[in-house]
Amino acid sequence: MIDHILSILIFFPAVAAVFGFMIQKDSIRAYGTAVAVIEFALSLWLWFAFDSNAAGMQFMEHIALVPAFGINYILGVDGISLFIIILAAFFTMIGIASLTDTKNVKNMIITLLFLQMTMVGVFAALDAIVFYIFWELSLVPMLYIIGAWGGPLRIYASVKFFLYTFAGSLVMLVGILFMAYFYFQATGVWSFAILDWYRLILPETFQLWLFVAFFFGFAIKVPMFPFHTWLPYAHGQAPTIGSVILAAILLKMGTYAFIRFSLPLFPDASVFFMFPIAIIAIIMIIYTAMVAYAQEDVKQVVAYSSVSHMGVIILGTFALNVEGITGSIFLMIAHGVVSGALFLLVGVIYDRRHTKMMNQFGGLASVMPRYATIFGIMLMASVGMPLTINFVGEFLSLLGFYQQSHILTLLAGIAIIVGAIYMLAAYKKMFFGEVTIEENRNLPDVNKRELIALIPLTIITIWLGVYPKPVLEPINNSVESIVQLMHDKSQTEEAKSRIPNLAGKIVISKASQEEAH
Amino acid sequence: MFEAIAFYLFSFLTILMFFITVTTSQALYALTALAAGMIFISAFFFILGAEFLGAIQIVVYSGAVMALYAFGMMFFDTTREVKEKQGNKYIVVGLSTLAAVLVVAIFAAPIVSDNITALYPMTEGVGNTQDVGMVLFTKYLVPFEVAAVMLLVAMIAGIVLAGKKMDLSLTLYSTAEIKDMKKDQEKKVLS
Amino acid sequence: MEKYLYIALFAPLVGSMFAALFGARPKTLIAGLVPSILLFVSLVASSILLVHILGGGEVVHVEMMTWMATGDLYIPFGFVVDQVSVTMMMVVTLVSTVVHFYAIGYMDHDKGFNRFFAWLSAFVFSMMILVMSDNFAGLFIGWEGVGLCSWGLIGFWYHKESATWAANEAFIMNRIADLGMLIGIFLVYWNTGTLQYAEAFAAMPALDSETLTWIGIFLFVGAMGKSAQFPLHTWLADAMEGPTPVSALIHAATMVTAGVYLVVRSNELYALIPHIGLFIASLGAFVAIFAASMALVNRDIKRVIAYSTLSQLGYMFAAAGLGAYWVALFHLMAHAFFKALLFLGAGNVMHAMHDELDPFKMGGLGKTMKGTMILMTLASVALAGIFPLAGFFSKDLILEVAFIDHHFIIYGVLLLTAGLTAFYSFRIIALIFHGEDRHTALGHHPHEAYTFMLWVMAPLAVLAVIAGALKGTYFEMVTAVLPATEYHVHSAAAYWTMTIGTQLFVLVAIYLAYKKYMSKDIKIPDGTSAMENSFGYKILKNQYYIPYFYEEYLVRPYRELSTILWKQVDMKVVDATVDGIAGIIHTTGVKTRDMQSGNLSTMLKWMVAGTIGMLSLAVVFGLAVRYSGEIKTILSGLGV
Amino acid sequence: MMEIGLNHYLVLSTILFAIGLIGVMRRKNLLLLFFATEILLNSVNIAFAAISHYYGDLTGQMFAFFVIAIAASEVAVGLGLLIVWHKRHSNINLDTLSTMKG
Amino acid sequence: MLAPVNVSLESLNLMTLAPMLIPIVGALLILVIDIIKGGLDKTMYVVLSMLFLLMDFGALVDSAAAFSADGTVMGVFDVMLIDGLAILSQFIIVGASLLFIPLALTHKRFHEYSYPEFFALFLFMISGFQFMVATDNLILIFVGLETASLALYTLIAMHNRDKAFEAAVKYFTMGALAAGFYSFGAMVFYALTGSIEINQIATVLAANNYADIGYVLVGVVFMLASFGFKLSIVPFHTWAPDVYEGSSAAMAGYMSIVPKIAAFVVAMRLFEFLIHSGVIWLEVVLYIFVVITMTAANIWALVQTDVKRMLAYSSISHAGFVMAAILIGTTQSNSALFLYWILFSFTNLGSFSMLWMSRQKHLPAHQDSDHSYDKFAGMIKTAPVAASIMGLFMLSLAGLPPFALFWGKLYMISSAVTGGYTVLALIMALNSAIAGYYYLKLIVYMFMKEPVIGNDGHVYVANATLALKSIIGFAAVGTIFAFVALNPILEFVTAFVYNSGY
Repeated sequence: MIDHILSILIFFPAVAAVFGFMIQKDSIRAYGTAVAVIEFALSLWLWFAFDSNAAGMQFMEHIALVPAFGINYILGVDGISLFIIILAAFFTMIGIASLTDTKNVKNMIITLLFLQMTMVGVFAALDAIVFYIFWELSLVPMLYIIGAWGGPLRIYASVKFFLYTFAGSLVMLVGILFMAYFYFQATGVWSFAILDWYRLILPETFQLWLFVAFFFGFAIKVPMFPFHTWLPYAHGQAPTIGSVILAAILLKMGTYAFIRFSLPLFPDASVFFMFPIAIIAIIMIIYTAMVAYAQEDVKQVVAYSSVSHMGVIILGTFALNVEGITGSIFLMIAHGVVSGALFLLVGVIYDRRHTKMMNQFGGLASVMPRYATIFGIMLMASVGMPLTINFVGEFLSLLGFYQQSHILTLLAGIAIIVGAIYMLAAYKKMFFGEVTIEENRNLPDVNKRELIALIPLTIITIWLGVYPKPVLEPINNSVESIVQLMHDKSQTEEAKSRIPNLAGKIVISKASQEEAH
Repeated sequence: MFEAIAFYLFSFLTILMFFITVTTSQALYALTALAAGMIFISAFFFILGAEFLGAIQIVVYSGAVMALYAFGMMFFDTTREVKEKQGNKYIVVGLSTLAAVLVVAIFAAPIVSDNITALYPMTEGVGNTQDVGMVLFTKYLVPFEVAAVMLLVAMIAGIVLAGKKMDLSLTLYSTAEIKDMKKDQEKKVLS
Repeated sequence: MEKYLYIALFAPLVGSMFAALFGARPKTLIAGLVPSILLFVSLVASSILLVHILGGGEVVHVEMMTWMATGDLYIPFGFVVDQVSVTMMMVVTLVSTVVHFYAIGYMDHDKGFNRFFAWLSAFVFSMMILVMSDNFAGLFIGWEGVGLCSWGLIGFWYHKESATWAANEAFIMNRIADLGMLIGIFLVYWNTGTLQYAEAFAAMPALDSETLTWIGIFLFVGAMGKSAQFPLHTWLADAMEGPTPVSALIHAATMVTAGVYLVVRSNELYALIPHIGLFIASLGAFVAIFAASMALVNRDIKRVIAYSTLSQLGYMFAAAGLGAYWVALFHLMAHAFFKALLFLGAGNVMHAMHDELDPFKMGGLGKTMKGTMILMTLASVALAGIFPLAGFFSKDLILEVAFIDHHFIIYGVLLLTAGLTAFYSFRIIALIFHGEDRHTALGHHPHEAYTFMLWVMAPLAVLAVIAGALKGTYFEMVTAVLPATEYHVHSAAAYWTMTIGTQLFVLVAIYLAYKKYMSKDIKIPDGTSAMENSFGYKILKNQYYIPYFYEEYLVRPYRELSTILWKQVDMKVVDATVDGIAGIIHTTGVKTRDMQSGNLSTMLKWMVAGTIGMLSLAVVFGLAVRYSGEIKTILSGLGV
Repeated sequence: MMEIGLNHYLVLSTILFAIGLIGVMRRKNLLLLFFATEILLNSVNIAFAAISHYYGDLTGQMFAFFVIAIAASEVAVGLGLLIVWHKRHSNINLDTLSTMKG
Repeated sequence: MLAPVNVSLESLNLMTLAPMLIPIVGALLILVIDIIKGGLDKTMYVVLSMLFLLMDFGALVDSAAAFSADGTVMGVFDVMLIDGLAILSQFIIVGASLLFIPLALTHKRFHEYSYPEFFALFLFMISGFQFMVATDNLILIFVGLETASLALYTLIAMHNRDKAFEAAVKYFTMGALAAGFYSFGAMVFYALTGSIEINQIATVLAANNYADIGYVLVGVVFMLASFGFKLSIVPFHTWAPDVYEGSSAAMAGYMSIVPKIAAFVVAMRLFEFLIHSGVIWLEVVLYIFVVITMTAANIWALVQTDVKRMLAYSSISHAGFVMAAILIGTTQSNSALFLYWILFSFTNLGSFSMLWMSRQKHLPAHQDSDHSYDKFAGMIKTAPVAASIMGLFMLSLAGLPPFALFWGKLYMISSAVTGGYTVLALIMALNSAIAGYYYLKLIVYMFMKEPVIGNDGHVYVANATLALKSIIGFAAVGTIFAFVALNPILEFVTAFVYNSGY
């Protein structure tokens, strides 16, 4: 059983969802919760069984799918994917558990379970095509969730979300096919297995093109700066649960894919594009932070803020050293937890007032103190207060990239300022001041069902902020192996110098110091 | 010499006839012109020593096809003048002349006819008809049979479309109506 | 010893959490008492440690657990109690204990009582982390922690717009500095490969001076933020929106001195880069006089005290910058005592006057509030640096330092500042306690604060008096880790002239203050008097127009730019492009669908047209092939 | 010029084909339009016959033969369709069959 | 005097005719039965034709075995050419027909099915297509093509509505023009090479290495025109939307698959050798056609308001997509063509059957066409299962993994990549993105809009019978679990295509 734990993790929710059609409407919620809890338990079991000291893939599964064309069903986890899988299971669980009363809740829960299948699948897949399948498939449930339960603009938002990402990933598909073709040319056999591809060393020019092709797919998913406009719509229109999962898990697919594909497959290209991408990331950080500051809708603030944070993640990823990449992966989890929580919190107030406009609130701190407290904690986590989960990630990411460029890191560091600005401004607008609007006078404070979701998140936020070791360690091991792989594969001098060689411990590249001052 | 004269004469006539066919506004003229053109074409066949083809041409076209068309004309009573509001003439004329010019421009050039081997050469001293028959029933047996099928299809199609109460829609009738429709059919059969 | 360390560290946290449990409830005394008592426990523990250290015991250094470890980076939760940190611990725990007990009385009627203590103890905890950590990361935790707590406490009365605004301002300004600090930390890590003080400083001499300079600068930027040095000083004055105990604890005694602590802590670094040290000193001197000047005219007790705090911080930086780290630390300690005392006194006054802050609307309070008057006067004397109170020993020492290092400009500035300090301190003393009664007219009926509040202030008063006497032992202690540079003017004559001169100067200033502000005809200024309209006064009153400048040229542009970026750029450019592409495709469809007119004739025409199109292509191509040779020659003729 | 070669016939058939095209494009009356299609096929037949004559190869005649057959059957089906249409609309002008468009 | 012909029956190997003869026999049988005893119910004829189709299928299996044993077979005076392409395409033709014919068993009564002739013509048509693909003799291709087309026109017309007739007439007229083009093209090739057998033509042309390229091009042009019509390549596509709309949904689905695969095979036979022998012109023109057809059809499909019409345009676009295979002309691409078409037939037949199942006899007031989008608004609420299945087909058509058509697209694009047509590959990918929009539009209507008042969802299954349901179910299962069968199909196809030298 433990050998097929990943398959079980992937397909258990799907099967459960199919059976879900038979369940009677009123009991579907309980059913969904039960399934999600089991799934989460399984994921915890996976963590328990996971050997944190091993760097490589674990629980590998291999089933021939289309051997004639080198497509196989290959699964496996390493430290990088492990926690995102757990996070996915976790969020689905609390998402369903804390699901507020929605119209035809049955479809919603079934959809969520399908969505979970795709999410786990993406992070567990080790075959490019299987990865692509889940990657694309994940769009459909989200499309439905946004489109069917969303706000007034829901259809526009959902279609935009779908087509935008779909177009991007089709370009990526071409890239995948090219990669497979190069592998075919090199070895004479078709293979889409990522681990096989890792062994392939491409000339730099090929790398550049393929990098770009993959980049489109990933960048739109992340979303990176010029391609980010679908996100505010999707978040703004989506129901709470939708935004939560979108922000917590779906966005992470992009950044995860960068680490899984772009870096190890195209080390030279990664180095070549490091600075352009870093600059894009910085634009994301500052620009979106400013846009977030200008928002009037609190949900949009959170939405843009997550773009801003994704910028930091990207930056950490392209630090191309252990600290940075580990940090970025940790930040993925952190941002998942925090932004997920923030969206839940926005949902809480939305359920009460059916508006998300900040000027409709004010002085809530006195009306809903518990709510204000939890919001405050999450807010502080989101601005990267030490001893909260976010700080570890941001610190490591920035620290990592500092080795590559001082100036850019300095600019990126502005994140901690602008982040504080928009978050505090939003908090001030919502919670501080006198209660001006009558409806707000006696709003009920957070109820049990909401606490079910919020308390665990708060606990995680603090716990992993104080003691990130259990998560950081497995990530670190896997990342080290990837960085080493990149170093060995890289050909250009530039790359060799930028990507640390862990065999002989890290040497500070003098070059990067020169251009700092 | 004679051949040349014949060629030019008949081509002139054919072109003329067909031109009338496509231009005249009198359906009757068109029909007649078409028939005439067909016959002139058969003349070409005779010139080219394809008597069998020529015969077929006259029989099928000037006989069967023309008869059909004539019948059709009567049916649609398009005998009187047909008014066709024309779209942009220039497109029509332009396109077709262009086509002619282009193809002619190419066809004016002689064909390099090396490597061309007559697969089914005409045998000397044998009537064209026999010759054709020979090839037709060996090499082209299958196409011939298929052509037969095709004609059958055409026949059935014609019958179905023109004959069998296509004017009333069984789709929209109720089952009852169809029933008594069947009944009085049987009556007809009995009486 | 370690258990004492842990007690000292975590007692406040426990207290904070305990109070937090009652967070949402209405006032419960227990929620105030328990944290205060726990703080006292922490104080005791710290003193035990102090004794231990004083007794020449070895430095207590514990490593609780790993925090972050990845790649080569290894950051533990490590705590060290050495001579420096123990001093800070003493200051922190002592002052905060006092403040806590005081606050039980002060916050008596506030409905946020419990919340207040939760925040306050949390602050103490972070401050302890800050001072006790044995690495930069830990320091940063505390650094941010105190920032957070000060945010919560400044904005404690969150229904007040000004308060929340001040809170955010403080937080954000600190954030700006923290970025610098963060960068400094990165630099330290990538150059020394560790963040532990010991290893890092050990590795630093090996580095090239340029790198060190950058490290020094960035770390100091961090310090500037916390210690509200120019140009990041504006938040401190605004921070006075918070409850007075908060001002006493955070914005006088402890948090704002964190910057000084940092510089002192990294003395080994700054010792390697004297030019930066000099810069720090000059900045400190500048801030000293700069703040003092603003304090001269301000009509808000707390703000006056705040500015004086600022200027005292200037002194400390001057000292630290000049390499007299122990002096800086000493002044830090002494200042903590009397400044806290001063603030708490001001708190009493505020209570009495129902949060009236304009001294001009008071006067003659001495009759009703004798205790407070005595305490505040003591504090002011100490602040002014009159022998034999604490201020004399610490502050004049700094003057000497400047003098002896031949930085006469700095010396002059600081000397002048000393006079100003005396003047404005006694200006408010005079205005509040002496002279005409101007408040009954305004319908105030002042009353003395609870006696226990006065009693808890007593220890501070005592220390403010006797702190100077501890100088010797203190010197013995800290010089174990800090450079032990004795400062003695070469000739006794010079020394005496200097000291006495200073004293006289200060006394004159005090006299002037009294003379001016005890006179019978003090009116509540209404903006008519000549002085108020004088240019200099305006400038000082408006704090050199710096807040105005920030508002006009930083905050507002940022806000407007953000709106533009959202409304114009993001919506109208980036998003519009995406939709535009889709739109183009769609409109093409709408435009071209007429091709399908549904008319058979058109369809046939299309078919023929297509064929013709191909034919013409074919002809072109065919000709091209047939006459390829000629074409080539023509092209070559054309020189293509 | 007086010597009639294959090209003459090809050109002739092309011209006839072009005439056919004109008819196909300008005729609005379906019956007359079908005439034009007949012209197309016939023009090709001439060419086939000519080629087979000049190559001394019977295949061309075969092709022509089948083309005639096809033409005939097309006429049958076409007229059938026309009749049905005419029964319903009592005209065979192709401008009337444009209910579907876009 | 002519020498008497004597040929041994073995040399004729008449078995090559078996697959084509079976449907003919069936058709004749049906006609005879009708003459003997009229007024029999349609079910009998449906089952009968299914039986014959099954026999046909069996015969195909047999010849497939023969092929894999000893390669390509020529038969009956070398007119018949049974190679891999022929067998594969016949498999598709017969298979699709097998899926199609049960659709006659609707719950409502429709005009055409009350004629036995319908089934007879249907079988004739199939045999016509089979002849068309199973030879390289232009005459037989022509005759087969016409047989099939004439039958097809009639079948469309027999739906017996104004639109049906209009469609039939349009189709017929353009077909006649296309026939003219075809014969002209054939004539040119004959004039060039004195032969009308494609391989012969190829050899001769190669022998005098394309001396008079002009002639060749003219021939190619006219051939392209006529097959462009059959394959609905822009701008010869104009018939497609109207004919699809006019004819019954089932027939439309059928037309989108069977005639095209037949035409594809012929096009493959005819154009591949030209491309390989370096007629750059053809390559360029095909490139243009492929791109234009894909893109333009997609763009037009965007703006449709009727689902069936949208599907018509979409299948035009798919045809263009597949046309790329002929342009690329590698073994991989050709096998990709067949793979794609097999998968496509599943999905497309499925989606058209869904429309067919929801066909009303009378248009409600709020509907302006048979299958306008808003007819499907809120379908998920009223008929969830049907909506899900329809959505499934749409996603598959959009090329969303892991549904059937994704694999086709995958393999096709991959073949473009390996064939060195990078830009083309990108264009294909992006076109799938555009296509996503209109497939999504239907999903949006079905899943995200509120149903029209008084729509109880019965309308979507009004026509449903066990037969239709099972067909749809079959298609759905095929669409979802395509990846299971993918490997065998791929190997089979590749082997056949490769062994027949393409």
